[in-house]
Amino acid sequence: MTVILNQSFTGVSIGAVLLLIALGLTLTFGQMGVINMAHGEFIMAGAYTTYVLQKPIENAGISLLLALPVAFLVAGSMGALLEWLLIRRLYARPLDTLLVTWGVSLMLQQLARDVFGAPNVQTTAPDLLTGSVSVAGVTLANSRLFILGFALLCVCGLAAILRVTPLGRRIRAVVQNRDLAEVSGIATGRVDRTTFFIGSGLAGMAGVALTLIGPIGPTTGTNYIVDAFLVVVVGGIGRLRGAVITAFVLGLLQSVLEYSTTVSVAKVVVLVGIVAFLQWRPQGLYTVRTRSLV
Amino acid sequence: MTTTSTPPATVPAAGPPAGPPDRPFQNRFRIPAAFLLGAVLLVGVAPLVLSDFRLGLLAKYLCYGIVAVGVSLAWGRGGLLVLGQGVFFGLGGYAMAMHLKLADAAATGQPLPDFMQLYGTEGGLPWWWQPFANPAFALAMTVLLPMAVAALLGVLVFRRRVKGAYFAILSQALAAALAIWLVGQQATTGGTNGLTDFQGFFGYDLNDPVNQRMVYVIIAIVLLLLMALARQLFVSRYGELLIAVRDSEERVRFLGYNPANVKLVAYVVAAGMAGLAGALFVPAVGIISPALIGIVPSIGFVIGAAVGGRASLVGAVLGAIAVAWAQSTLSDAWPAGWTYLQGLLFVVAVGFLPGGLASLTTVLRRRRSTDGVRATKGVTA
Amino acid sequence: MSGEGLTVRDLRVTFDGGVTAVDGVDLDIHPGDLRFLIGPNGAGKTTLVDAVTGLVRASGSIRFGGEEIIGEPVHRIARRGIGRTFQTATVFEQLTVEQNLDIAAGAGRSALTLLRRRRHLPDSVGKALEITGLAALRHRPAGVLAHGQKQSLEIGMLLVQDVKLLLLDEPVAGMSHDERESAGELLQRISEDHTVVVIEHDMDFMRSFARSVSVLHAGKVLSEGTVAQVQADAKVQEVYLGRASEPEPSAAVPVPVREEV
Amino acid sequence: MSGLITRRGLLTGISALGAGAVLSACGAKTGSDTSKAAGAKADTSGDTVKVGLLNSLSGTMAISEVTVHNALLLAVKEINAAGGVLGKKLEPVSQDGASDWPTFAEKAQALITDSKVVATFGCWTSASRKAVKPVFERNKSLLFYPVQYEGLEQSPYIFYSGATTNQQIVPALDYLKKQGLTKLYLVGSDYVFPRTANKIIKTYAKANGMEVLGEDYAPLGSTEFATIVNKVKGAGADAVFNTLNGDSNVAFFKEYKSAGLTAKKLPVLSVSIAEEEVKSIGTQYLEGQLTAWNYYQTTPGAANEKFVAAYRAAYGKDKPTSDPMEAAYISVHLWKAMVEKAGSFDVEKVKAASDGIEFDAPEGKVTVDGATQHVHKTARIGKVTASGLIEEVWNSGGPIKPDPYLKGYDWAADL
Repeated sequence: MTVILNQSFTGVSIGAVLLLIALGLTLTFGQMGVINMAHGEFIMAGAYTTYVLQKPIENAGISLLLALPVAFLVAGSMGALLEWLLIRRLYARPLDTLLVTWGVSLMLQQLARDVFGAPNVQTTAPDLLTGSVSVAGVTLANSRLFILGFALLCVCGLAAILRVTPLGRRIRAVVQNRDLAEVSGIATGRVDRTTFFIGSGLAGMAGVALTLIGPIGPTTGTNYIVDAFLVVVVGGIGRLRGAVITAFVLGLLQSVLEYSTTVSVAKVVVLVGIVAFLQWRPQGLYTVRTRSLV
Repeated sequence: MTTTSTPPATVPAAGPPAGPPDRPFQNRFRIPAAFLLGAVLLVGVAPLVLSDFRLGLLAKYLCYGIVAVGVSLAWGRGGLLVLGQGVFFGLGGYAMAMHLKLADAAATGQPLPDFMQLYGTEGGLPWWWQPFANPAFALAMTVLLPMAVAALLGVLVFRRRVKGAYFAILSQALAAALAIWLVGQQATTGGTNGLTDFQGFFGYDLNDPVNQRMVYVIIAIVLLLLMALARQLFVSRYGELLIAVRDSEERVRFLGYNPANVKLVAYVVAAGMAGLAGALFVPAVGIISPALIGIVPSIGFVIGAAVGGRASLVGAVLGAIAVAWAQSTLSDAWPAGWTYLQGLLFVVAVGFLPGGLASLTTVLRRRRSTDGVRATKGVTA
Repeated sequence: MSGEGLTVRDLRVTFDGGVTAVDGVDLDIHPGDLRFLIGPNGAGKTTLVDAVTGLVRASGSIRFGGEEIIGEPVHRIARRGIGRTFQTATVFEQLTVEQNLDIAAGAGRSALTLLRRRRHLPDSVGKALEITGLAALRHRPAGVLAHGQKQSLEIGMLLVQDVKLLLLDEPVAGMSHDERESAGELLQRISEDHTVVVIEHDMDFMRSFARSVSVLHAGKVLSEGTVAQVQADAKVQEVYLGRASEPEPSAAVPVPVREEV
Repeated sequence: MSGLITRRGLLTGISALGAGAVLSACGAKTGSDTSKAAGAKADTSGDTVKVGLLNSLSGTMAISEVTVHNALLLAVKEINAAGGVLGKKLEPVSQDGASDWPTFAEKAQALITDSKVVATFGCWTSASRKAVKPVFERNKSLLFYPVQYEGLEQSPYIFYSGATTNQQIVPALDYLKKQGLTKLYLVGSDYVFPRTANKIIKTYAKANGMEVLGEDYAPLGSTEFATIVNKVKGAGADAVFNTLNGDSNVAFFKEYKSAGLTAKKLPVLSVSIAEEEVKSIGTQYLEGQLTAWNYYQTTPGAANEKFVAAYRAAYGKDKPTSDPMEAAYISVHLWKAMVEKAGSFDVEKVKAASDGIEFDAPEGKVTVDGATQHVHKTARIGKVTASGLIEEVWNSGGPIKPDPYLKGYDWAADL
């Protein structure tokens, strides 16, 4: 019983990590249709931000909390810059965007290697987050609880921005009908950049959270990028709800399979399962059927 | 080979002739002539002027060139971003490697390939290894296995009209899955080490440099044959149809074609080519491992074609060869710089010159041309 | 040959979110007819055509040449001889005019033919080049054609495709007066041996060339008959004078309302 | 010679064009004598001789391999300062294996054919060694491999200066058994070394009344260890035998601590964590945990003090020295001693001279075993201290004779 509960918690926490890294993509990939392979490097940028901030700020707790907004700004600015320099020229060619941003991701990785060195670096977690609490025999690692809470907070925040704020309405207007939005007086270029800024910023914050569970290195982002895309694809493009459900389902599935088989088998089964799932629902979990394809 | 991209002395003016010849007369001879020149360079001149070592490297680059032929067909013509070619390359490579390992074992009288004796399979040779002892079966599998997998995946994906981006991501996921699986099966696939240390190639000693040269010649000939095959597909009605599907799949459907089948053919052929390339890579380089299959190498197979010019057959092949050459030459002298250059090359080639370097001449020619009316909308892309 | 007739019964199309675009349409189009579908924006005209060609899922019955075709995949329906054009001309921009027509003519080709280079063109292509007046432009990439020429090419592609029923979605939108006249004549010529259905907003054009008219409103057929019959229908006048029972969806494109309708 | 080959090459080309005749035209058949065709032609004519350094300077393995590269360069510098080998200075030629196995094979060939090196030092992963092995064998050129590895190999053209299994894994198991820690849980990265090591561990356990309660592998580079740690925790083991590779250790030990596990409750014995890794994982996660090696930075002796000081002087005060670095460092010195004993750079003569070569290494005295081309080494178990260094808690009392196939151990008979 304890094992089941423990594993469920593990699954939920894997799901939280997946959700966190995929959240930014629900905006840039989901809403805008841009396949940004450099998304992983924004995660990496966020993680390195934490590392850099820990140098002058001794208190790990303060530096971690400070790292969240700073990483948001750093990664967000990188994203906005990328959008302005390259992506806006390529909206009509989504597949080419994939390849171009992959080139960018190569360069960013090398930049990280040159600046921070090839070896992975470590951050110190605040004491509060290195321990664990026990509830009914289940060990809940504080760092995992923090990530879970933070992921849910980010989801709510993003949902609120999209639903309530004028910015969110503009984003949705541009996504649904770019031309109409333009003639209605919305500066679509600026909305695109803002969307990208937020999406990339979320990746940066995910990077901060990831420092709590693993090392930071130039390839930190690459390790997560395909998983992140799969979450969005399975969830259904442009659907926040789909991404949330998918992340947790995949997390639980992964943890159950890992427990009963091996990590490698679990990964393979999940990937093959996703391919099969998309046969059944090619548009993902949640879909919007629209009027015409033309 | 560069002569193929040299513009003819006179560009026909506007108002093409109304008669049937839809290509300028001199093209008829230009292309076979260029092909012949390429064949002489690759098969005749290269072995004369290059050392064993350089020729071995060229053999490896030509394998990447073979993959690029398929990429040019599927991606350049068909618009299918094939980001999982590593899977097919690997399947072909492993099929060949399994046979060579079994043949080596048989030649030395061992019951099992060397790595299996070390890492241990309890029940002897696994059943799925056994048929690969037969050279004909193994050779056939190097092509048929990748094609079968591609056909299965293609039927599933194209019938369900999975969109381009999904297709690319799924291909990546599959490449990752295959690599992880192979790593996990150390006893039967060699794990991360892959399969290596081949002594013979269908009875010929691979340690003899003369035989290594022979492997090179085989690779060069296969590349030339496949280029000829791809060219035939390009100029055929099927080639036109493939472009039509790329540009507007829905429209093609309303004309009564099933675009899924059109795409499937290109995808499966490209997979077969990648498989063959993987199979030839094994004797030329002496190793096949999961590191050649995963996400990064799969993207790598596309880079060269993108830089050279995805829609131009010669451009894609030369691009693949050039990028592979640059990779091994520049990365030594300048490891960090090469990575930047590689990224930049990719950004510039794909982002700003979708026709690749092969389109440079066309772009320039068009600039110079007084016939301004003619297609400013990249006909070359 | 004078085309095949189309019989639609109780056709319904509902999108996600509960919007019913086509709400129980019955339609009888006889062989050789030149039928115009008119109606305000959002009336369901394009969706009706989408349903007939298999692009959207629908319930009800669509019979073509006596056979039920609802639920068939798009390319099967196309092979039965139903062709369509789109509001925005879709031709293969990177192929030449001739190649466009050749592809349209070749849906039934064997694999072997497909794998060979094109040596000569089918006769139908030459004929279509003449009818549509594109013969001089045959080697141009379709992407550089003028708008009206693209529309003509699309129609030409339907002709070589050997369709029996043509569904044309606003074929004369954006054309000059003269271009409309010649396009209308082209339609009449074609309708001599094909069944033609035209979605159109231009009432002048409709009055000049329609043989029969169906008026759609809010997913239903409001009125049907000859031009004169429809014009006299009080319900039609009510809809077109803006006293519709349902609000119009934000009307991005103004509906060309004529005073006498 | 080269003229002959090219003419044959041309023949090959022409006959190949005649399709079917390809295979019959030329080349030796498998099993026939190819000694005249192959063989490296190392260049020893000048005042200097070239030695190849083959390490990953880029890619995922660069982290570890760069330190080995540095140690190799240090040894070359020392030898040159002392007058070189047989009166010739060494000229190091570095090639980047880029953490990619086929690249290793290609670069090995380049070193031998293009640079005409007299010997090559390097490789880290088993996969890269397996990839270059045929290249060195085909060209009859020497490779010195400096990393502890999974054994079961004995190439005539490779010298192994790191530990084989009976010098690291087996003594570590002896130690655990002596401590009464008989119920083990095995955690490793998914590649050759952990899988082979764990196979040996399971066989050893069966024969020695120990018990293996579970076995888990994480893909290389994996950072998700919640499930594995859960399994470890629930298994009721006495100790964890950890063969995870460098980076995964960070995530593993963070998760380990989060789950409330400590060295006191459930000790972990690691075989891939050296001083460098301790620094990057963080002492708070590792304090009190065990490692098994043949050398620690703290190993006593004048030779080690000199090595540590020289390394720090060359690469920085805060740079730790580790077992693979030390093994790399001694490999160059051992080669020098072999060449001098043979009085020649000739590969076969060097091999013939190798048996019994001794060197006063930082880890203590080491001796080359000519039969296996491995080195006699002392096994050591260390404990991570609060200061981040590793302190020796046990050693094998003297050098252990290398036994890559574990032929001298009865329990290993059916391995």
